[in-house]
Amino acid sequence: MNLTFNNQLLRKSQSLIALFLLCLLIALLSDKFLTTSNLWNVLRQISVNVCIAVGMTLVVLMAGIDLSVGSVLAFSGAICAGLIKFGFAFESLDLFVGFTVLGGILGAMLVGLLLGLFNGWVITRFVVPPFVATLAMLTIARGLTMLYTKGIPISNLGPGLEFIGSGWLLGIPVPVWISLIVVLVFVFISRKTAFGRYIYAIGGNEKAAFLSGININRIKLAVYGLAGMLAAIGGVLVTARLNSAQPNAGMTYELDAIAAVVIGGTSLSGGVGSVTGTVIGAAIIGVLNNGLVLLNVSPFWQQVAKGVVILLAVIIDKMNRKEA
Amino acid sequence: MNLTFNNQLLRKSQSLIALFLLCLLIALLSDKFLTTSNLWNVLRQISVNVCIAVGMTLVVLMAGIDLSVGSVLAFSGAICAGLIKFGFAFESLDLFVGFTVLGGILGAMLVGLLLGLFNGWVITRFVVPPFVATLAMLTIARGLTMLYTKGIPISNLGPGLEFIGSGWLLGIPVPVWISLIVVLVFVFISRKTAFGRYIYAIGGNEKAAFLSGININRIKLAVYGLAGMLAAIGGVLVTARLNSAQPNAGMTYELDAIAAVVIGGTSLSGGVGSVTGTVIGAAIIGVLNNGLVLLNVSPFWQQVAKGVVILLAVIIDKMNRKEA
Amino acid sequence: MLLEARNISKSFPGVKALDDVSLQFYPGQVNVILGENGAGKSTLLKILTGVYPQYEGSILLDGKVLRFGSVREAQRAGIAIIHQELNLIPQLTVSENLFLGRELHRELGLLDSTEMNRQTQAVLEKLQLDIAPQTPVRRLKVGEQQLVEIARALLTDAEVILMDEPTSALSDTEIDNLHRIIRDLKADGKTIVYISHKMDELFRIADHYTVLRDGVMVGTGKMEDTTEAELIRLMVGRELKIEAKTLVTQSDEVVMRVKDLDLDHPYVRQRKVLENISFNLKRGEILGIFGLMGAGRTELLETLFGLHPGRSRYRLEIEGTARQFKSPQEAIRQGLAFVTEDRKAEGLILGMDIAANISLPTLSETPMLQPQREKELARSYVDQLAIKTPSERQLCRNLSGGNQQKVVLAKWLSTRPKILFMDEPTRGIDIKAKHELYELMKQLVADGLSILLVSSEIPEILTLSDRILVMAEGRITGDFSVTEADEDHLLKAALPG
Amino acid sequence: SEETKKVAVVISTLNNPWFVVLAESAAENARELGYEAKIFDSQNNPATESDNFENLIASGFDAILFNPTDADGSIVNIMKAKAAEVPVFCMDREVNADDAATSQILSDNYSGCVEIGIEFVKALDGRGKYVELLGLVGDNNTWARSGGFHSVVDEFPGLEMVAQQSADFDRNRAMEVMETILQAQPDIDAVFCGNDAMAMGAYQALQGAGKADAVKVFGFDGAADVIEKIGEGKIVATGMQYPKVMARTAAEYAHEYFNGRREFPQRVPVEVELVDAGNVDQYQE
Ligand SMILES: Nc1ncnc2c1ncn2[C@@H]1O[C@H](COP(=O)(O)OP(=O)(O)OP(=O)(O)O)[C@@H](O)[C@H]1O
Ligand SMILES: Nc1ncnc2c1ncn2[C@@H]1O[C@H](COP(=O)(O)OP(=O)(O)OP(=O)(O)O)[C@@H](O)[C@H]1O
Ligand SMILES: O[C@@H]1[C@H](O)[C@@H](O)CO[C@@H]1O
Ligand SMILES: [Mg+2]
Ligand SMILES: [Mg+2]
Repeated sequence: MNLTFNNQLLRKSQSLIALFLLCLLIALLSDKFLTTSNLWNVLRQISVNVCIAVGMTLVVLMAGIDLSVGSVLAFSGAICAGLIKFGFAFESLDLFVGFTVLGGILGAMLVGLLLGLFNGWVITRFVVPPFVATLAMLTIARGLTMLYTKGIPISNLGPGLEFIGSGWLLGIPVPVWISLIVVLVFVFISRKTAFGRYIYAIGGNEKAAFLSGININRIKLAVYGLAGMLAAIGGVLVTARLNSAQPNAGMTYELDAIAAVVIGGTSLSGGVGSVTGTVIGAAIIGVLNNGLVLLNVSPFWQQVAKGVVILLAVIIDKMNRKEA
Repeated sequence: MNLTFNNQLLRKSQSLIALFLLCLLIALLSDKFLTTSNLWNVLRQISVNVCIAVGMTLVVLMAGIDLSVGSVLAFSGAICAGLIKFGFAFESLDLFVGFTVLGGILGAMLVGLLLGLFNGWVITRFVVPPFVATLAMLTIARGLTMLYTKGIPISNLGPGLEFIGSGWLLGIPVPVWISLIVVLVFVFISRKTAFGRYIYAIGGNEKAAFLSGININRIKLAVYGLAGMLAAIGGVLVTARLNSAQPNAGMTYELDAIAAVVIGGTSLSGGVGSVTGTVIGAAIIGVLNNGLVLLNVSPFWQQVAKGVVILLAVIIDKMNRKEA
Repeated sequence: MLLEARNISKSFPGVKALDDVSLQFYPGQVNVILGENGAGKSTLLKILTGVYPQYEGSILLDGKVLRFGSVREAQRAGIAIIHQELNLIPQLTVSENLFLGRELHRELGLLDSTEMNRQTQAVLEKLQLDIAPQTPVRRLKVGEQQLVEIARALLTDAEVILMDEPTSALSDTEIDNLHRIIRDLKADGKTIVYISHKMDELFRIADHYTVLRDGVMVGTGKMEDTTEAELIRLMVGRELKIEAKTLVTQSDEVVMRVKDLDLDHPYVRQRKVLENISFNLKRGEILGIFGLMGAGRTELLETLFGLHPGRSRYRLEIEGTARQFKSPQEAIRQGLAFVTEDRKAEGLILGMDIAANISLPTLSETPMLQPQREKELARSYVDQLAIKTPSERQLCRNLSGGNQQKVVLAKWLSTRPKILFMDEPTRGIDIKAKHELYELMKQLVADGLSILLVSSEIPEILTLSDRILVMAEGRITGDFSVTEADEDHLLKAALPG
Repeated sequence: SEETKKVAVVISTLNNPWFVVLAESAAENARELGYEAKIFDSQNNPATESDNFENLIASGFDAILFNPTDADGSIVNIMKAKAAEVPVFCMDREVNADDAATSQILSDNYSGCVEIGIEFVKALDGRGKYVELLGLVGDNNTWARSGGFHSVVDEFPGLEMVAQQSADFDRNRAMEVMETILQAQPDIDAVFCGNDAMAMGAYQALQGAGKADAVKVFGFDGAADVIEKIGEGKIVATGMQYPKVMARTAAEYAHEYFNGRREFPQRVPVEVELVDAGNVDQYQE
């Protein structure tokens, strides 16, 4: 009992230490960092990455990867905006369906789920490596977004959606609520349910898991589907924040999500890691982005700094863990 | 003897069949495809990806990955241009060194090598997963490029470099010569030398390779260094072709290179694959890009089509291999 | 050359694997190291071959102190090792594996494949292993791979050859073969260090023994001056009594009926891996399946467990109802369980703890995890099977081989199976754990479980089985009741052709 | 010849709505003039642009309406077309060569931003703190615009640039970066943005922080939503570019080229017009 428990605690506390050090450093250099409004700002800005990265965590725990999340985000965001603004017309049937904001959001989530399930289907049915299957989806979903939007943003989506992007509820920004709920739900799923255990088992040893009677394909399908759905929630958040769906939304977001997962201590070879670790990873990236701008670091240096900090975070983490 | 030989032949012939079918399809739909000038076009256009993808093949054979090649390409390309145009000034020593075209090229290759070695050092010394280490380098090298160029292209590099990008030699475009030499050298290295054998061995079973007395770290270092150097050759080609170094050159080239490697039959989990397979993979992507343009497919549909064809190529490959 | 270890100590976090061990390995002799799982045998060998460059104490070769900083340095000093775990590159060919790390070259640094293939062929012939040098290792079965490992050590011309359980995956014919080669090496004056849990072979081959217990050397001497019972006492710390199986009269109720089972070859069309297999398994019976390496025994169990639905055809009845399994999940639902051959690759999730591994097949009963129930379940098996561990939350990776095997067994027992498949269940397990396992199996069948036991160890098959099937080349070639079976009969039936 | 002529529209990127409009209207104009038209996306990459040129020359296009990725890097590509006797008409962005393209119909980013700079100084009365949001740092329009703006504004020591950050021409990035800048610099007086997408993002951030009235926003492009905001008095000014005019001119030139005209002015500047509260009604549809 003690050993694993301590280990998990330790593992998490490593990333927490990195986060703490980063915060300390920035706070020493800028007195604007530790203000309430800036901290809400950081939390709101990481909410999209948190949603995507939680899905990515499940995928990576299973020793998979999902490169398509950024494009899926863009497509679902566009669908959300399109449904709310234009509804859905079956021209042949001469039927028109209007959508409420909630309808648009659910529609987007459904689309994300379907694209994710398609990833899962290709991966399980044709044994295509996840890297390739989702790389193809990265291109396909981006193309679909361009086709659906004709390359032009869909804007002015009304106050309902705007509230989701920019509103506050009980003193907390709505996007933060949403990402919080996502985190709680998936912490629960990953730690307390058989489904969660299966994800770890598949990542730990797929063959042994299969021989133990786990329906590997079904779990994989579900996980890629969920990753797509979470990307879609990210898409809704981005669209709601701008009150406009941008066709090029979400570009390279997969890299930020994977970085959050890895910095948070989840192993890319599967079986080891946690959703809470990923949240810390996303926070590290968010704080870093925030700090670089607060300190007005030149955009040229920012990229170098970002790369170096990611490296350092992972190396510190590794070294501490080895000693422990 | 026969078993392996046939297998390798088979493996390669799968991708060759996919390439052939694709060519046939395009040739049936467009009579411009099979013209001499168009085929030279295709070969010249894939030459950069071939160089990068050959390096990527070595890395992937070793069960690694290198996401930084696009940025390394940009940085080395900029260095090449900068050296040729401005030389190198040690201000403190009041020393100025001018560079010939060859000097610039060698300088760029050295820079690519060093960045690649840095990747390898981080991966071996700190046991950072290659995905993360090279993701950090992707950001860092892009930042360095921006810093070096100040975000502005370096242009008008003279006829010498231009010849490398656009000249012909013995009836063959110079970039094609260069990629051909790269391919021959690395086919040779991967098949005929102990170093090549060790790359496969590490990808097949790293622990076993270690226990056989192979100096894993040295091989990894060398391979990441070579991958960086090959990216630099790609950078020289891109710069020479445009007679201008672009700060945002090479963006997302890593994805094209990985796609070529995988379509060419190299397994992302290492140990299986070949440089020649990658060349075929690069050709498939090049022909596809060329064909989509010749066939008048709209740019948005092109993205969808590209994703679908990559999926199909990998799936066909998988299915044939299973039956065989 | 005389290889000597002086005052060697080695610690891993939380474990003192070796504690001030001093011993000598003599040239021209087979020096065995005995000890329970986790006693420190492999650790010692790894120190001697440069795998662990950090240790206390010193190594002497012919009186000269050496310190190996890497595997390569030990190789250069003339020390070769066959590791306990298979260490081959599956994608490379036999020849490529044999020469890995010490390739032969032609001019210009080119690999000399022709010469390497020639030498490979020669050493394979010496081992009477009928495979082409260019066969990829992944195509070989475990036993053949172990022979390739042996071939690799033979090829080096080393003066000292360390063999860590080289016979764990070999059947008797191959073991005899290996022993013949070892005798040749001995005659050449080479120093052989040998580890095995198979007591009978030790008395056939060894000259000198050393016993380790919990990292401490507890005894050493000449084989001719000792007895099996004495060695066991040294290893285990007490006497072990081997009980012969008391024949229980079982019911005649057939729990599993297999008829006309065929399995196609995965690559070669028209070829069959298994053909025309029919047999019955009764309640409370242990049905042994004997065969030489590659006879198809593993594949038979796999097919019945739903692993090859695409290429198999059979009629199967479980307790009188016709069944076809398309996945292990379906097989498990009908009361089957499968202790697989390779516990690390197929049996366990090494990065998970004992409790999580045990509960894995039964989790689907409820969507929510029940940590308390899971813990109690694990606790009960840790007690019942005497799994040596500080806690049921210990990661399986940190357990010794025997204890890992017990966790696999516990996992399957927790599904309350009617029929248990066991494929080489005692491979690499020390003698004490083995006997505990035997006792357990007897108790389980007494409670009404039926067991299909695949084993390459004739004594094991003979002690445990009520009835024995023999397989050769994918067919059943013999069917004996335990009273009529003996070593000769079994071997004769197992020979192909 | 009798066959319908084929016109290629090679566009620097379709990843930005402004260019989508430019490309679509160029293609539409060409079609209205009776030609076949196809759009090629260079993905902001002169090397991809090279591929596009080679491929379209090989497949027999007769003219190119061209929006280059780079002033220098694109010259080689035009020269290839020239060698194949395919006329090239540049739109919006120029190339640094007078003997390459048949004609260049250009939006003068630098001068446009000089105008904005003048308006900026006026609006702030020559003193105050401001923020600049740059476009993609590797893009030449980014620097042309920044350069034009600073050529004026830097003459006024009372104007202090307290932050200069890139937001990649992207609305979402601009909003996030602006949100963060406002934490560090709560009392700024103005923001200059390298395009209108960023101006919208910055405006949204200011609005969210309740500072939309206190901070003056300047953009560039003349995008519809920014024009609307200028009409409402919420954004101060933008530089109106005329993508549709440039597209039409380029298409018409190609048409005339096919009909035999060979003499074209090398540079046809399409002026960037300053839009502010004073003249915004002329631009609202
Ligand atoms: N890399 C390691 N990290 C931590 N503990 C280890 C490691 N390797 C071995 N041990 C521990 O050291 C002890 C000795 O292990 P070793 O492998 O030498 O046993 P062995 O005698 O070879 O057993 P077996 O018969 O099961 O092969 C065991 O308690 C084992 O758990
Ligand atoms: N990877 C493979 N490639 C080709 N043939 C195979 C492969 N695996 C198994 N076979 C075929 O299946 C037959 C049975 O192999 P299997 O491993 O089931 O034998 P076994 O009796 O269980 O032997 P072991 O004691 O080694 O487990 C072999 O003779 C071989 O022809
Ligand atoms: O003005 C346009 C766009 O607004 C832009 O985003 C970049 O460059 C252009 O020329
Ligand atoms: Mg051992
Ligand atoms: Mg077997």
